[in-house]
Amino acid sequence: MSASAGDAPDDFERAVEAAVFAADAPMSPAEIAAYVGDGPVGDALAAIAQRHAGHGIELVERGGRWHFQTAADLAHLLRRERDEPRKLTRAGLEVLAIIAYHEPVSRAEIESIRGVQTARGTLDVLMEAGWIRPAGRRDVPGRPIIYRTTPDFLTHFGLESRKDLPGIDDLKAAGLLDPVDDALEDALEDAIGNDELTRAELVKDGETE
Amino acid sequence: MSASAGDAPDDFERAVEAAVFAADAPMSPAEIAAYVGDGPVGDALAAIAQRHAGHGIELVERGGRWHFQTAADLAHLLRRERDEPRKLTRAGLEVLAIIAYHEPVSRAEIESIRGVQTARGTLDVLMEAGWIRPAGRRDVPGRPIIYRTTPDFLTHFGLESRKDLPGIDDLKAAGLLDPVDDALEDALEDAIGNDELTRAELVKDGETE
Amino acid sequence: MAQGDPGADSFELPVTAAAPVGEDVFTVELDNWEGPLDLLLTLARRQKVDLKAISILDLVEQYLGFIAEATDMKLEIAADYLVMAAWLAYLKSGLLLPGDPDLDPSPETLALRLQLRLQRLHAMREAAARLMARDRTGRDVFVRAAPEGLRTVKKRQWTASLYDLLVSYGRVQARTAPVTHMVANRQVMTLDAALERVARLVGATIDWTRIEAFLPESYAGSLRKSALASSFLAALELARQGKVTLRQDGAFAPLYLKGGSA
Repeated sequence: MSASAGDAPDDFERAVEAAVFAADAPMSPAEIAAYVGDGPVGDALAAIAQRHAGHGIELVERGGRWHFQTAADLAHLLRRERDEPRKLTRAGLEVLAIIAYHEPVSRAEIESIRGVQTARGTLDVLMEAGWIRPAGRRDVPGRPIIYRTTPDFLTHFGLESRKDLPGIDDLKAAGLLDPVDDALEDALEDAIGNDELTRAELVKDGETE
Repeated sequence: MSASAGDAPDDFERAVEAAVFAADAPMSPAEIAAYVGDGPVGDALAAIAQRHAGHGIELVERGGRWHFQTAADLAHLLRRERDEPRKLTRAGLEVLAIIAYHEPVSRAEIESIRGVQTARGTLDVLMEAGWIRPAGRRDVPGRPIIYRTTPDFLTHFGLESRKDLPGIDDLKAAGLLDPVDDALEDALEDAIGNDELTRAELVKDGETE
Repeated sequence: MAQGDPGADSFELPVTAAAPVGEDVFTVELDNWEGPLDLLLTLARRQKVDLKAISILDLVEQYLGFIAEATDMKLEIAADYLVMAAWLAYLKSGLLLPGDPDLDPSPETLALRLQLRLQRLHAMREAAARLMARDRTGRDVFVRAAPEGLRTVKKRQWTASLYDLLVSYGRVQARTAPVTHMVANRQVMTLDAALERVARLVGATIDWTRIEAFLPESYAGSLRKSALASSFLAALELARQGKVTLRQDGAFAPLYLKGGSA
């Protein structure tokens, strides 16, 4: 870590800053090193990020790749009506969320959550946006293709990694990312010997309305 | 001018920085103000330029418009050269050999030794490879450029000096002349009474690239 | 929109069948729902309780009512909505009638399963909404619109070996050096010698004799070929002079000589 911020900038740090700044896509430390040569790229990135922190431009990491962007709190000044980011249909939104929170996930698994067939176009739109990609096949009968999110997905939504997906820890803790069958088994075990209660709960006549 | 650089950045300055950064073309102070609202745009620009001075990114003014760019002295980083090995063509090898054995030598002399015309590109390739260089002009009518090999030529081919090049007799002893010799005689025998064919065969050699 | 439930409906949904306002206004738009589960979830959320505390029975009632009304309107209803309706009707009867302990899975299990599925779909829908509310690139945060860009330039690196170079020079030399044909020093039988020999021997022969018989016995290999060629020319010359007669029965057939003119 650079000892003294604000002093004479070191040449390697300058080079890293210039390379990331000039690039037209986020860059991994390895990609940066291909331009600036070997050196402590990670330290330089940390020092640069620290120097820019709190200013109008920020150096951020998204899925292991770094890029500069404007500070989020300035959105109101910069928002431009004309270039609205891609608007997704409700189906598109759900499928994207299901893939992001469950990845890797097959089409059948997506459909089991949504309870409806996924139109061919829905996955296409997400792939065209560069947010999901096919990631091999599941080793089960039929060998269905499975899908994952891409680094561009993390970049677009400002996530450092999938761990930053909003609420993912809570959803995991609540078992809401587990398959229904698993959850059903757990629930039935909990309810064993208390059949009446379960029944009562389920039949309860919406009086909370 | 902002009094204290490096302190808590002021919001107006942050906004100016973000606006200039995100713009797709250099912006005048008036255009910047259209985004960030009225305020001391000039002062903010000066403060931002000063803060970035000496780092990898620079805020520069060009004809009254401002934009960020990569520090000029780091421009070389934006291009990464990757070596792509290419084998010299047969014509290239022949011309190089003639220059090496006969230097300094003009293009007309090369052609008279090779017996075929030498494409312009062949000499260019050899110069690009750094193996030959123009070495003045021959003091004859037309004053043709004459060529020599370079020290890089010696290095690449592992020669101490041109004297290390084997002589014609050595080549013959090593069998480097004979196989070709036989092949040529066979060709001549086949083509006896058909001078045109022989001629065509000879010219085709090498320059067909 | 949402006249039947002013202000209370926090969902972005149009009027639903559950809130009929009058025959003219009442619309059922099944296209608004992405399948039965979606519709069920919407109905469940109208109960405004935690999905864990939802009354499945109530939900089933609503769904069946919705489908019944849509059917009354003679709307086309997708098959999967009807399949779900049938399944829910079965579930409803199972829940209301005294439990049949042999039924597997039990209606309670089926209901629980439906509840869990609704929870999951709901969770994903919430997650999507939170995802979309993040600081998104191009809407809330911006990258450089016109970066210089980084380029990889391929630099040609020419290679050649010394061997290639020397072979090439040899090739050039061989091709362009004046072609001097060096005839190796080898033994031949001259025409004069052949003339003398054939003339001498043919005088002594009366019968047709093959030309090979006139060659010196000791000659072999290329010398023999040379002798044959010379002797042939000598025979032609002697025939011209009338001293020898030649006979050949066909092309490439043996050549016979006999002394004297024909």
